[in-house]
Amino acid sequence: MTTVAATHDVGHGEHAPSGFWRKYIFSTDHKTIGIQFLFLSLFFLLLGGILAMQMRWQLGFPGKPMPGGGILPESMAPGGVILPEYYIQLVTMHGTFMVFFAIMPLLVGVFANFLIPLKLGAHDMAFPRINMASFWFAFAAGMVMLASLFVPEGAARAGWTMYAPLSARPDLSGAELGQKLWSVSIVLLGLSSILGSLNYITTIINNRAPGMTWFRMPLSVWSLFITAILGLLALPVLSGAAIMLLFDQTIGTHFFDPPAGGQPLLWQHLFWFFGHPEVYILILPAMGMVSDIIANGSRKPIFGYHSMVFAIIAIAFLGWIVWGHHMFMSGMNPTLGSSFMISTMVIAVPSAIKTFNWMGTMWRGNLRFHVPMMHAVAFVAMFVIGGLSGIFMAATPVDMHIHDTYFIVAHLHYVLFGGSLFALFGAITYWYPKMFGRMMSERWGKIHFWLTFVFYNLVFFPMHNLGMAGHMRRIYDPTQYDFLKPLQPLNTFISVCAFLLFASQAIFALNFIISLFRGQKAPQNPWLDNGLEWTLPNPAPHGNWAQIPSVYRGPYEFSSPEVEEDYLPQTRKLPTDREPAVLSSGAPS
Amino acid sequence: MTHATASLMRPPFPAERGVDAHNLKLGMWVFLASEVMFFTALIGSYVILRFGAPGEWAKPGVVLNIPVTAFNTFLLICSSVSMVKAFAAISDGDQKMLKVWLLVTIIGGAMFVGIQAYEYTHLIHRGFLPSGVREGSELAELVANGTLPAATMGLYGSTFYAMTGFHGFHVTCGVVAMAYLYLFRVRRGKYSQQDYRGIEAVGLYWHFVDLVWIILFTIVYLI
Amino acid sequence: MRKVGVAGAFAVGLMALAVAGSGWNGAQAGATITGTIKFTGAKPVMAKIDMSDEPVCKAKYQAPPTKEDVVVNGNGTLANVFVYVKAGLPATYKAPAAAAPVVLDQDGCRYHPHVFGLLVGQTLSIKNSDGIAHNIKAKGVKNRPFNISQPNTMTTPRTFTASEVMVPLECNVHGWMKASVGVLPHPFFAVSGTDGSFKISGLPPGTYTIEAWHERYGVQTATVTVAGAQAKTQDFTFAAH
Amino acid sequence: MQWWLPVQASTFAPQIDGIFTAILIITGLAFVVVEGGLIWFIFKYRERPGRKAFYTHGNVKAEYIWTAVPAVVMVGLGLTSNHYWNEIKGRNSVPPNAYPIKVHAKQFEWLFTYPGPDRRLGTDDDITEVRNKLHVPVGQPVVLEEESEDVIHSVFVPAFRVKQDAVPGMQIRAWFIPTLIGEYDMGCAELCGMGHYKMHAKVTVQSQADFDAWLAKAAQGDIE
Repeated sequence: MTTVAATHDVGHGEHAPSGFWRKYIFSTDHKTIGIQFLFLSLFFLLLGGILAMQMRWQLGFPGKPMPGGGILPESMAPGGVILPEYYIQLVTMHGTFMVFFAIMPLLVGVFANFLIPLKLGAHDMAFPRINMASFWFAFAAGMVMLASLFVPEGAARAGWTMYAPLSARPDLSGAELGQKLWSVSIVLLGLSSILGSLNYITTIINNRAPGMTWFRMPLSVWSLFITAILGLLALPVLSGAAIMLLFDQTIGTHFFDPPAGGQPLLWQHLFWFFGHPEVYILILPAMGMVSDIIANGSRKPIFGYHSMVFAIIAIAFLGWIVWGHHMFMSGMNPTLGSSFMISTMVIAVPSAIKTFNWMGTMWRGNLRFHVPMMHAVAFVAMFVIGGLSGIFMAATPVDMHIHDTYFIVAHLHYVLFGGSLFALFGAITYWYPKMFGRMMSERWGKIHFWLTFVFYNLVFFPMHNLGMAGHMRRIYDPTQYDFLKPLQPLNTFISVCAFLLFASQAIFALNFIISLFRGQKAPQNPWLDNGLEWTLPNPAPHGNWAQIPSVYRGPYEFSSPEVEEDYLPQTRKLPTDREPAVLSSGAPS
Repeated sequence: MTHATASLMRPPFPAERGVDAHNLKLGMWVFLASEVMFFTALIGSYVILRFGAPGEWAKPGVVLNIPVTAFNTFLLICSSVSMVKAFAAISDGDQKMLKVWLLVTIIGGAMFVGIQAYEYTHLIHRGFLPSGVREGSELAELVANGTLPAATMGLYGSTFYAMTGFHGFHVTCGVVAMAYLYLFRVRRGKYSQQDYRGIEAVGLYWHFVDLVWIILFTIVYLI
Repeated sequence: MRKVGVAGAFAVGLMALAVAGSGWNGAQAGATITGTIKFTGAKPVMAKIDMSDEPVCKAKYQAPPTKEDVVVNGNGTLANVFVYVKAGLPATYKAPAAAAPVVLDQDGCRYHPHVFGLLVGQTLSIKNSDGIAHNIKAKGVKNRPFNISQPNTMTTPRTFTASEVMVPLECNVHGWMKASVGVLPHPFFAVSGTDGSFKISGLPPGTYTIEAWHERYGVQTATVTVAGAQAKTQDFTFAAH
Repeated sequence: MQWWLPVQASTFAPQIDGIFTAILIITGLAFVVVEGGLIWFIFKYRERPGRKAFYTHGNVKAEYIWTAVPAVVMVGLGLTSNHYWNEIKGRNSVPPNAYPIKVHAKQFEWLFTYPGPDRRLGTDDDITEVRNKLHVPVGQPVVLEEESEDVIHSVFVPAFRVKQDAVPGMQIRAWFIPTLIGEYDMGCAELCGMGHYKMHAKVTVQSQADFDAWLAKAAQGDIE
C-alpha cells in the first residue's frame, strides 16, 4: 500500500518509483540505498574474511602449500605456497577491505541510511539524489579496490595505513598500479562518505518529526549524528592525503620523498589525524545501536541517557586530539608523545561511563535474550576487553614494547570484531524484519552466536600473549626468529580456530539468505519496541509516513508505570500528553 | 494536498525546530565544513613541508608571476561581489537583474580559471613542474646560478600545483554549477522571491572558494 | 587462380632465401672476433663477505667468500667483462628465436653467472638453489623494473622486453649479491672468462663497433671490420683506479 | 610455550614490566567487576513472567563515581608513565657517556657501524657495515644512531623492550643499558616490504673484555 507523502518538503510529492531500475538500482529511497549498502559491504566482509584465512594459513603453517592455493597465480603463490609479497598484499587488503569497505559502510552506510529517517519520523533523507550518489561513489571505490587485486603486479602492499615512502615508491614496494588504484579508490570512498555525512547531518538537524526534540532522539541516532560529524571532518583529510600520495605515485611530486625534502612523518600525521576519528566512526554507531537493543532487551529505560549522550560527544571531541598515540615510536618529538598520552588516558573515561551505563541498564531489568540482545551483551563484554587492552598502549613506556606487535592486533580485533561486528550481527537481526518483512531464524541465530563467540575468543585472546612475547606484526614467517619458535604452536592453534570461526559464519550467511524467502512473516512490532520505525508496516513503504507522526516522549519508556504493557511507543498519545508545538510557517499541516 | 504558497525559504515543515535555514543552505554549510578540512590538509602539509624544508624556500616573485595573479585575485573578488548583487536581486524578486549579475559572476569565474590555466602553461613552459624544475629549462639556469634554492624546488612545485590545482578545480566546479543553474533554472524563471534556495547555496560556495583563494594567494605567492 | 599459386610459390621461395641469408645462423659460417681483456695496475683487494648470518650459504665455502666487483685472473687478465657488438649490424638483420632459457643460479648466496647476456624475449629462469629467502630486484630503465622474492628452493621465469646494457640485478636481503645482465636484440656478445678471453662468432661481414663493459672500470669501444669467415683479434686493456 | 613477557635483559625491562603488571592488575580488576557483573545480571535479572523491570532513568551519584574513579586512575597511570617516558625517550635522556653505534637500516638488512677505539663515530677508525650483528658491552649505556636508506624500518629488541623507528631523512637516537650477558633477537617492527620478516639481526651482550676482543677481530675484517 503506497501512500503519497503529502507535505511540501522538497521532492517528496512524487509517486513511489515503479520500474525495476528506479526501484532497486538507481533508487533515491533511503531504505533501498541502505539495503544496497548492506549487500555491498557483506560481500566485502566475506572477501576480507577470505584474505584473512589465507594469512592465517601462512602464519599457522609457514611455507606449506595452501589447500585450494592452486587457483592463485604463479607470481603470488607458486604451487599454492604463499610468497612474501603476496602475504603483505593479504595484510594490506584484509585491513583495507574490512575497515573501509565492510565495517564502515555496514555501520554508517547501512544503518545511518536505513534508520535515521525511520527513527526521526522523516519521509526520506534531506537530499535523496546526493544520497544515491554517495552509494554509487562507494560502489565505484569498491570496484576499483577489488580490481586492484587482479592487476598484473598485484595489489597495494604497505599495510592498510599505507605508510610512505614504501607506498609512494613502486621500486621499493614492487607494486605500481596496485598502489595507485588504492589511492584512487580511497579518494572516491572519501567523497562518498562526505556526501553521506552531510546528508545525515542535515536530516537529523532539520527533519525531525514534531516532538522529537534533541533529547528524545534514540542513542543510535545520536551516535550516527556524531559519527556523521566525525566522518564529515575526517574523510576530507584522508582524501587530501591520498591525493598527495597519488601525486607522489604518478606525477613525481615529493610530498613524502625524503631525498627531495618530503617528510614520511607528514603522511603518518595526516593519516592518523583521520585515523583516530575513523576508529570512532567504526565504534560509535555500534555503541548507539547496542544501547537501543540493550534497553529493549532489558525492558528498561537506558541508564543515564544524558550522560550517554555527553559520553558520545566527549569521545568524538577527544577523538581529534589523540592521534599521536599511533606514533609514539615513529620518531615524533617525545614531548608530543607525553601530551598525546594524557589525552589518550582521558578518552578511556567516556568509554568507561558507557560501559557502566549499559550495565546499569541491565541492572534490575527483565532481561529477554533474543539474538540481538545476546550480541549486544557480547558486544559490551568484548568491548570492555578491547577498551582495557587499549590502556596498555596508552602508557607510553609499555607501548615501546607492544607497539606494532600482535598485542595491537588483539586490541583492534577486540574492538572491531568483538565490538562492531557483534553489534552488527545484532543490529542486522534486529532490523531485518523492517528491511525485508521476515524474521531471521532464532534457533540458527543462537547457534551462530555461540560458535562465533567461542571461536572468536579462542582466536584473538591468545594474540595478547603473542604480542607480550614481542611477536611483530605483518611477519610472513615467524619461524625465522629464535624467540618466536616456541610460540609457533600458538600461531597454529590460532589459525585452526580462525578457520572454524570463518566456517561458522556460513550459518549467519545461510540464515540471512534463506530467511529472505522462507523466514517467518514479521509481525508489526516483533521486538515490542518504542521506536517510530515500528509504527510502519514491514517492509516500510516509499516515503515512510503519509502524515508525519508526532512524538510525545523519549525512546526508552519501557516498563513505564503509566501503562500496563512493558513498552510505551514514542508516538502513542496518552491523555496526559500535550500536542508538540509545531513550527508555524503559514502552511497548512 | 497542493504545494503550499508559503515561502520555501524556511526549514522543512512540519518538523521539530532545528536550524533556521532551509535544507539546501544547511547542507551547503555542512559541505563547506568538509571543504575547510580538505584545504586544511593541503595547506597544513604546505606549512609543515615549508618549515621543515632542507633549504631556504624560493623567494616570492622569482618563479610565480605576482602582478597577473594579483589581477586574477581582484577578478575573483569582483565575481564574489557580483554574486552578492545577484543574490540581492533575486531576494527582491528581480529575475532580470539576477540573470545579469549571475552571468557576470560566471564570466568572472571562467576568466579566473582561464588566467590560471594560462599561468600554468606559461610556468610549465619555463620549466616549473610538479616534480620540480625541468633540466635545461629557463628555471634550471636560475637554480644553477643560485637565485633559486635547488634543495627545495621539488617541494615548491609539488605544493604549488597541489593547492592551486585543487583550488582551480573547485572554481571550475563552481562555474559549471552556476552555468547549469543559469541555463536550466534562472532562464526558465524557476527562481522567485519565494524560492531562490539554489542561488543562496551556490553563493555560499562561491564566497568560500573566493576566501580560500585569498588565503592561498597570500601564503603561496606573497610570502 | 593458377597465376596466384605461382606468385605465391615464388614469394615463399624468396622469403626462405632472405631468412636463410640474413639469419646467418650457425657458429661455423661468418666471421669471428676474439681477444683478451688485459689488466694493468695494482690488483684491488676485494672485501670479505660476512655470511655467518646464513649458515646454509656459509657452509658452501672453504675460504671466506669475497666480493666479485673486480675479478683479476692469475694471468693478469680481467674476468666478467661484457663484450658485445654495439653497432654495425645490417638493418635487415633478424635475430634467430632464442632457444634454451638462460639460468641465473643463486647458489651460496651469490649469483652465478655474475655478468651475462641474453636476447630480448629470451626466458631468464632465476633459480634459488640455496633454499633460503632471496629477492631479485631488476632495476631496468628501458625494461620495466621488477622485484620478486623466492622464500625457498624454486625457479621463477622472467623475460626482458627491451634491449638494455646493462640491467643491474640485486638481492636486498643480502646486500652484497649483485649481477648484471645485458639484454640485446642479437646474439653477438660474450663475457670474458677465467683466462680473460672472449669470442664472438657467426658475424655477417661488415664494420662493427665492439664495446667492452666492466662493472667498475667503465666501457671501452673499438671498431673492427670483418669479411667472410675471417677471424680478427681485438684486445682491450683496463687500468686499475 | 611462553605466556609472559620475554627475558629482562636491559634496565628498561623491569621498569616497563612493572608498569605493565600494574596496568594488568587495574584492568584485571575492572575486567572481573564488569564481566562478573554482566554474568550475575544475566542470571539474576533474566525475564520471569509477571515481573516488570525497575523503572529508572539513571542515578547521577553513580555516574559521578564511575566517571571520577576511572579518571583518577587514568591520570595516575598517565603521570607514572610520563615519568618513565621522559627517562627513556625524553629530549635529553641519552646519557652523555653512551657508547654510540650507527644503525643503517635498509631494505631487508641492518648494517651496524662501530666507533672503534676512539669511541667516536665518523672517525676513520670506525668498523663499518657489520651486517645483522649488534654487539654491546654489558652494564654500559649504548645509544643507537638510527638512519634509514629507503623506507621506514623499526629497531625492535624484545629482550631490551627497546623499539624505535628509523625514518629515511631523519637521524633518531634510541638508548638502553644491557644488563644480562647473552644472545637475543632483533627484528624490524615496521612493515618495510616483502623482506620485512627477514630483517633478523643477532644482538650479543658481552663482557667488556669479550666485546673489545670481538671488536679488534672485526676491525681486521674477519667477523664471526
